[in-house]
Amino acid sequence: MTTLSLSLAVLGMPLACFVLLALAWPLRHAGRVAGWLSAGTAVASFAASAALLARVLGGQGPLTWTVPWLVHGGRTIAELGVHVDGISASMLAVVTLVAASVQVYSLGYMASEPKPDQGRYFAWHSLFIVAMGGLVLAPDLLQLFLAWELVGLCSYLLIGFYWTKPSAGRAAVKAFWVTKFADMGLLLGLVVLYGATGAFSFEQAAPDPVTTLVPALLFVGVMGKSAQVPLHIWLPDAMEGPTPVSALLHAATMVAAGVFLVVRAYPLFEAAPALLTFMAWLGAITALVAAVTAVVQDDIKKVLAYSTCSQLGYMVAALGSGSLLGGYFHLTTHAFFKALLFLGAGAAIHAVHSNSIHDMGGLWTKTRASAVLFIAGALALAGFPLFAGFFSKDLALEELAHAGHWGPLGLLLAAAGLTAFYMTRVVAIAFFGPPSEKAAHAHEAPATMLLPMAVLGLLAVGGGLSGGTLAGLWGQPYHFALTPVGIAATLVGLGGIGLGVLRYGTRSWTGDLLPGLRAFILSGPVDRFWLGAWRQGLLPVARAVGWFDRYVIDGLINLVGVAFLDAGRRVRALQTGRAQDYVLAVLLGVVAFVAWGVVGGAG
Amino acid sequence: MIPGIEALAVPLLVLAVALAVLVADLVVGEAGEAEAEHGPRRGVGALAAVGLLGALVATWWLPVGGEVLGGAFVLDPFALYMQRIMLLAGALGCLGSIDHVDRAFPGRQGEYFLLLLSSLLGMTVLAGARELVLLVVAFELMGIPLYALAALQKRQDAGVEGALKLYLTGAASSVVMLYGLSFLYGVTGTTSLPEIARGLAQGVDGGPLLALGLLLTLAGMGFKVGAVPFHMWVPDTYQGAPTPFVAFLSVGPKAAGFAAMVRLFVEGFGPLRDLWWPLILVLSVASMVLGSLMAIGQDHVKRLLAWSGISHIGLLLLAFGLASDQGLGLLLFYLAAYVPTNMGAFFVAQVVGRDGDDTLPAWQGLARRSPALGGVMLVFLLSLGGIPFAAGFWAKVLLFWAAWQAGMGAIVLLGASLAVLALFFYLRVARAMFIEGQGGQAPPVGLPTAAAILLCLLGVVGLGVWPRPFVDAAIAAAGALLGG
Amino acid sequence: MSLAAGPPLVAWLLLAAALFCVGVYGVLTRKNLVAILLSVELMANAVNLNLVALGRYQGELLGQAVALFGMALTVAEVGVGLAIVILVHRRRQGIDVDELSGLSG
Amino acid sequence: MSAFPWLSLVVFAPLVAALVLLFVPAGSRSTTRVVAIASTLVSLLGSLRVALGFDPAGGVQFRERYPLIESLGIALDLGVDGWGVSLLLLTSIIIFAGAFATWTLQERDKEFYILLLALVCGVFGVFVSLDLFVFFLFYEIAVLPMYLLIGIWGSTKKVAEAGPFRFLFRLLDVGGKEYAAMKLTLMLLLGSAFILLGILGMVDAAGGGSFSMEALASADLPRGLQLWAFPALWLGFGTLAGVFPFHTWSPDGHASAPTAVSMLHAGVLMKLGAFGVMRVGMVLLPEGAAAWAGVVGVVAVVNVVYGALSAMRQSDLKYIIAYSSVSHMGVVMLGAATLTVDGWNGAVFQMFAHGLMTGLFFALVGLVYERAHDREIGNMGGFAKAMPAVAVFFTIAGLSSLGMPGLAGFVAELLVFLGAWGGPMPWWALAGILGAWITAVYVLRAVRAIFWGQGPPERYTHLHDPRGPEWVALVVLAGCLILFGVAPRLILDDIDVATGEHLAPVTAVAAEQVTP
Repeated sequence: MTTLSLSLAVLGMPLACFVLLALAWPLRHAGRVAGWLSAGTAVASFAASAALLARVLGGQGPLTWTVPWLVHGGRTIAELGVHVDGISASMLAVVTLVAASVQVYSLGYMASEPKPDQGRYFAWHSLFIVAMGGLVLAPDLLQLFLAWELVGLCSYLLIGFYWTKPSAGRAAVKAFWVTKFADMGLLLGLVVLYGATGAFSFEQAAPDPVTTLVPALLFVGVMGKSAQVPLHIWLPDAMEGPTPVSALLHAATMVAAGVFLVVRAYPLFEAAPALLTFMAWLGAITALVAAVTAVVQDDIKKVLAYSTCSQLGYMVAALGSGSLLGGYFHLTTHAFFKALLFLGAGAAIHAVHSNSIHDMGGLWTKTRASAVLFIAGALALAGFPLFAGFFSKDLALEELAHAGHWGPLGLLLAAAGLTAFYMTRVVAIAFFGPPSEKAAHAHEAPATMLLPMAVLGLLAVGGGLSGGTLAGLWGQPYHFALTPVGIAATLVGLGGIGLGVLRYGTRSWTGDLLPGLRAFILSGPVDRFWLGAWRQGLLPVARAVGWFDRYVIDGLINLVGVAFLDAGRRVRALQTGRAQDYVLAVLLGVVAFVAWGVVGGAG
Repeated sequence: MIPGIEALAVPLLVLAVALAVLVADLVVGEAGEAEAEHGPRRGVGALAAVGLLGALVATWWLPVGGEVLGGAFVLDPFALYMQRIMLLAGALGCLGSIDHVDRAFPGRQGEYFLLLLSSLLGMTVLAGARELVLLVVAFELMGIPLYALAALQKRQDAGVEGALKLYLTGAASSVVMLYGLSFLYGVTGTTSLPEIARGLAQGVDGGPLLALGLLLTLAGMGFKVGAVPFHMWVPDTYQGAPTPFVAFLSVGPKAAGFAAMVRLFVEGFGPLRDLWWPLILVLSVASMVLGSLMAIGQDHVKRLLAWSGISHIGLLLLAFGLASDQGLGLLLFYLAAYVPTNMGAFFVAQVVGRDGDDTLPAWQGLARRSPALGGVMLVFLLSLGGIPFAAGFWAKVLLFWAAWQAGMGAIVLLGASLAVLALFFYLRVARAMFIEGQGGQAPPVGLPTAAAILLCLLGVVGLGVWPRPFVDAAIAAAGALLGG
Repeated sequence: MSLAAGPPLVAWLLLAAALFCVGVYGVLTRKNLVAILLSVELMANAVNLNLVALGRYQGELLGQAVALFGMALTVAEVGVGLAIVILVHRRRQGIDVDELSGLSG
Repeated sequence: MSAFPWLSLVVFAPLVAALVLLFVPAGSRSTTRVVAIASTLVSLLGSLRVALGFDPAGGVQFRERYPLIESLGIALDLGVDGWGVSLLLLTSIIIFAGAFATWTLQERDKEFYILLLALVCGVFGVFVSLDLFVFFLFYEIAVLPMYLLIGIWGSTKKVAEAGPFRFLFRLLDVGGKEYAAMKLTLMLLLGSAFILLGILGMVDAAGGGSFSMEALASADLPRGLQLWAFPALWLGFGTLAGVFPFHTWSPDGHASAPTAVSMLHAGVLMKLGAFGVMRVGMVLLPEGAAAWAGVVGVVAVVNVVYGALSAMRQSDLKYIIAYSSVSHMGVVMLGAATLTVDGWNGAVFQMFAHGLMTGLFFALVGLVYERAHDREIGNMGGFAKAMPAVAVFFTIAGLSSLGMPGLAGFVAELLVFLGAWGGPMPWWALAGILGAWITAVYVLRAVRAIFWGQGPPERYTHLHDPRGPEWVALVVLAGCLILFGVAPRLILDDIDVATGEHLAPVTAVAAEQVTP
């Protein structure tokens, strides 16, 4: 098979599966069969992309294949196709690996759902692989945008999977609105880019005077999709979706699309140094704010969601420091361990039928395997030495230091400590806390769930070793070396873990850090800000406009109509009915005629 | 044998039909009373209708261009065209009257049709009259029978009142016109229109008296066509008079009036165009505006059609005011489109209002009671409103086109806007027929009435789908008049 | 021209106009239908006077001939008018013009 | 010339069917439907034949010419370019689907189909006419049947009396179907009066000998005329295209109209207006277009945002969709106002895409309304349980309207935005994009309110998915949305060629204005 057909196969198999499930409703309604089909194609997809990655590792040069899509005066202005190089091949492998794991996991996790719903679930998962694959393989920004929107659609559909639940409906719509709001920037960025260059290429920087404008607009889209403050508000709500969905879309892959965009379109961003600095700061702020928020959550998925925000902040900050590899490396490892964490959380939720970590107390004894895997993920996230997150976080921080962004670096270090602290909190309460009633009857997850977790667990532990390979794919040098920054980060992480153990594990310390802060965070200040903008801004404006249209504009039009009716009514008084008036009218007409004759004759 | 008598062929044919009707009525009148049968009585009307239709067909074999009575009467293409329209109106009028006359005025069919035919005789003479005295006589020959016909429903207050109003305004207008004509004669010293035209062309200055005469005459003409402010009799008379007669009244005298106006003002006093032309436009605008506004709130369908007719007169006057061969041609075409449209509408109104109720509630649910009648009426309404594929569309739009080319953009704008207003009241009728009301018994339609309605429909649709021969013929007729 | 024998043309025309106006006044103000018809007749006769005067001014008989036509026509017209008045009388038992204002608007 | 008259077939097949239906007995439901659907099928196949046989090299094709009134230069002159071919196709798809969507109509179905088919004849005629007089003739035919269609088969909606003009409400019976029908008809016909003025002015200025568009295009009309005739045509056609503030017929009209009529009206008739502005106004009056483009664009932006905001405020399902049409037609006009290749391509494509989308929307709204007898989305909820397919199709339509890639609406909006940035005022693009976001807000809100959540409430006992022929409408429309969203070049290439032809004079004028 050629490289091209391999890459097309990666997209084509899940697409075929989606179309089949969408159209053949008996198959979809069969539930499990649909699941196996979908998971099978996902695994096949992964196999294909692994083969693709192997080829690229083997020295295969970049490959671009496109078909024209839009024309302008007979000239093609947009193309669809695939672009295979080190970045896309590696990202594609990550995406398909996580996707395949999650789908296999879902076979177990979703087994108790009604059959048609299972079919629907897997159909959308297949669609997601197509969309995400299209995004990764995009040869230009336009296809990236198209796929970007499609993954947004999948996100909307999957968050709203339990559509009879009002909260799920709200969360789905919210996610769509917020990301679409940000996408306005992305779309406008594309438009401006096209206006300046006549194409959608991400290879070359936008010319003056839009050099900074274009990447800035693109970055607005990134902020939405990758949940940067203050547009992160949709991500915690998105946890309304089934947990595997959270693992795949809202932790590992889709939310990382923003980071991927910056990586892909880096020539554009590179030309705007001010924007890069902004990204470094914003990423760092996001990382810290989200980490702080994660500390006070009791819902295990919410903790992980804020953690995702926080880690995305790391990536963005790393990109802002000018280090593509820093951001991208962390993206990769994060994909593995965060997916693992979610799947582990899913296993726990599956066991106790509750999201609250307090309901999970004592699961360590009931579900040992899951617990071990979850803890491995948590350690990776906390940046425990030699776990995957350790290496990638270290690289990101090193690069920030290298670029001289000391402010963001400080924030990120603080966030690193908090990360370790809140993960310790979760582990301590959920697995080692006092046994809860709900956990009493917990059972270990089935093999379909454990196997994917094990795969991801391996990567979460050992994924940090892939740094060199990744760098090689990009043709960049990478050598791990522990610098003072790395040591500081490690110490902060260990400190966080230690503090967590003291606070929640041994309970030898029961104080409260900043007591007022907890209430403030739980009140959701950013959410309230947007809610206020919605309730006091957009809705009243819409109401006013609607009212204005119905009662003023339309009223004016009606007034014209009534004016004629009224004129018709009034003028009817002229027709008196008296015969002599009729004759009078004739004679007045005559007089008027003669008067005209006199005037006209004079003139 | 008078030389050139064939020029008078159409009036003579009408006269022959009238005489035949007279004789037939004498015969039938006796037989009818004895046998108390409707058939023979209806035969009188049928004879009139068939006779007029025959005359109409016969006009295609007439030699065009003849003169008679020393040039007082001419059969030029214009006269022939107008005579055809009049014959058509007369034939349709007779055909559509048969049922109604038989039902409403049993035994008086001779009276009715004779009066109608003599009025028609006056009209056909008018079409070719190029002499003032002949003009006056023909006018009165046309007008006086109309008074009588309008008063035919003498057992109804509305009938008598409408007739009286028609009569009073008519008599006053006639006198005013005569007064004006007396000045025309007095100043020019001749009653021959071509001679007047020649004199004017040679630079004879008529002075103020001539202008006075012309304007008085114009006022008199205004009554015949029913232009504002000489229009006030129109709705009342339409309401009171027998409906099939109104169908005839709403088109025949108007055609004749325009024929006379063309003869008098274009052929005779064309050189004084600057004097009368602005007044025509004023009449036109006034008629369009007032007619449309008055029609808005009308619940009486005959009155509604009356006011809408007045606004149509405004458009016809606009065409007349153009006084170009295209403008006149379109005036002729407009008349051709207007005759079947308006008559058809009145014929349907007659069927619907046969119990004496002509208000909109009587029309409710017509489309359910009788889909055919409802559909046909809709076509007539759309034609009146100028919607394709109906004759009125071409008439309206082509007229606007000609007016635009003559530089009257503002009036076109006004007319086009008023056409929208007009659609409002036409659609009110459509609404009553199609949207409101319930089903029920279809109103009975006699065979002659059905035939008349069908002919009108054919005319409206035919002109709407294939207007070309009619447009070309109308423009040719007008061109011959102006060129000659 | 042979107008020297009498008053000038203008005088005749003015007389006719005055007569016409009297007729108009009558038509507009009389309430009795017969009186209104008479007033119409007055207007018609003003026209005839006008015709004759102008005919004489032109020095030919055509004017008088036309006046004769006019008279005949007026007679016919008034005849029909009277018939209508009779109808009115039958329906209303009166001939007041104001009673006939049932149709309006 | 000697070739088969495909365009005549497409245009007049519905009219012939309408005439045939006149003579079909009133009670025979199946015969009525067979005749109606057969004629729309003939038109659809004819359109497909035209579209497939269309030479991508461009120019006017499938020309037919029959003189009507030679002395006045009026001819039945038919032909299509790339624009016409796509809109012809759109119309035939919509009417084909529409004929199926009203399958269940019970009352006076024969009259319904007669009027509907007559209307369609007019729509087809406008898209293929090359003679302005005939263009106008078909235009009027397309407008008028609407009165009865809404008046007879429409539905009435109570509107709360409020605002500065509250005293008018009872006088006019605001919200009633007769009110809506009359307002629609009169406003559109008033628009056509302005169109007539513009046309007459143009033809007169060109010498008055011919109404042929080709003759006018080469006539070099004087600037003074262009400066007034363009706004006349813009307002006239714009009324039908829903241009602010003359759009107010549209929400009431569409909300009151029966399903197939809404489909056809929002789906196709509004495009007639936009097509007129572009094909007659801009192409034949390049100087006027260049001078007025700024105004047209600003008003279009108002349309987009204002329409979307108004839609947000509505709680009546039909009104939501109706206002969304106002907003989306703003996108068309926005694209037109840019006077750029992308903008015009996008505008025509948006006509096509919005036609399919809104056709699908109204078909679905009709289905929902027929089963629920309710249009208040506040009363609904959980309908997806009882009518999952309707929910899916509704979501597809909604996604297309908010510009989801993969559906036709996205292509159109993208092109328009691309053009807008290169147009007279770049910020239009931002406003257009904002409109798309507000669309996402109200569309998804509606989807959630109707289909998601607990429910459905107990009183809705007759909810069920489409049955039999109703499927045809939904599948055809949704399929086309996806097909043309994935492969826009199926028609975009033809549109693009025609745009190139039509835009050349406009850009030439614009260049002239810049150089001195």
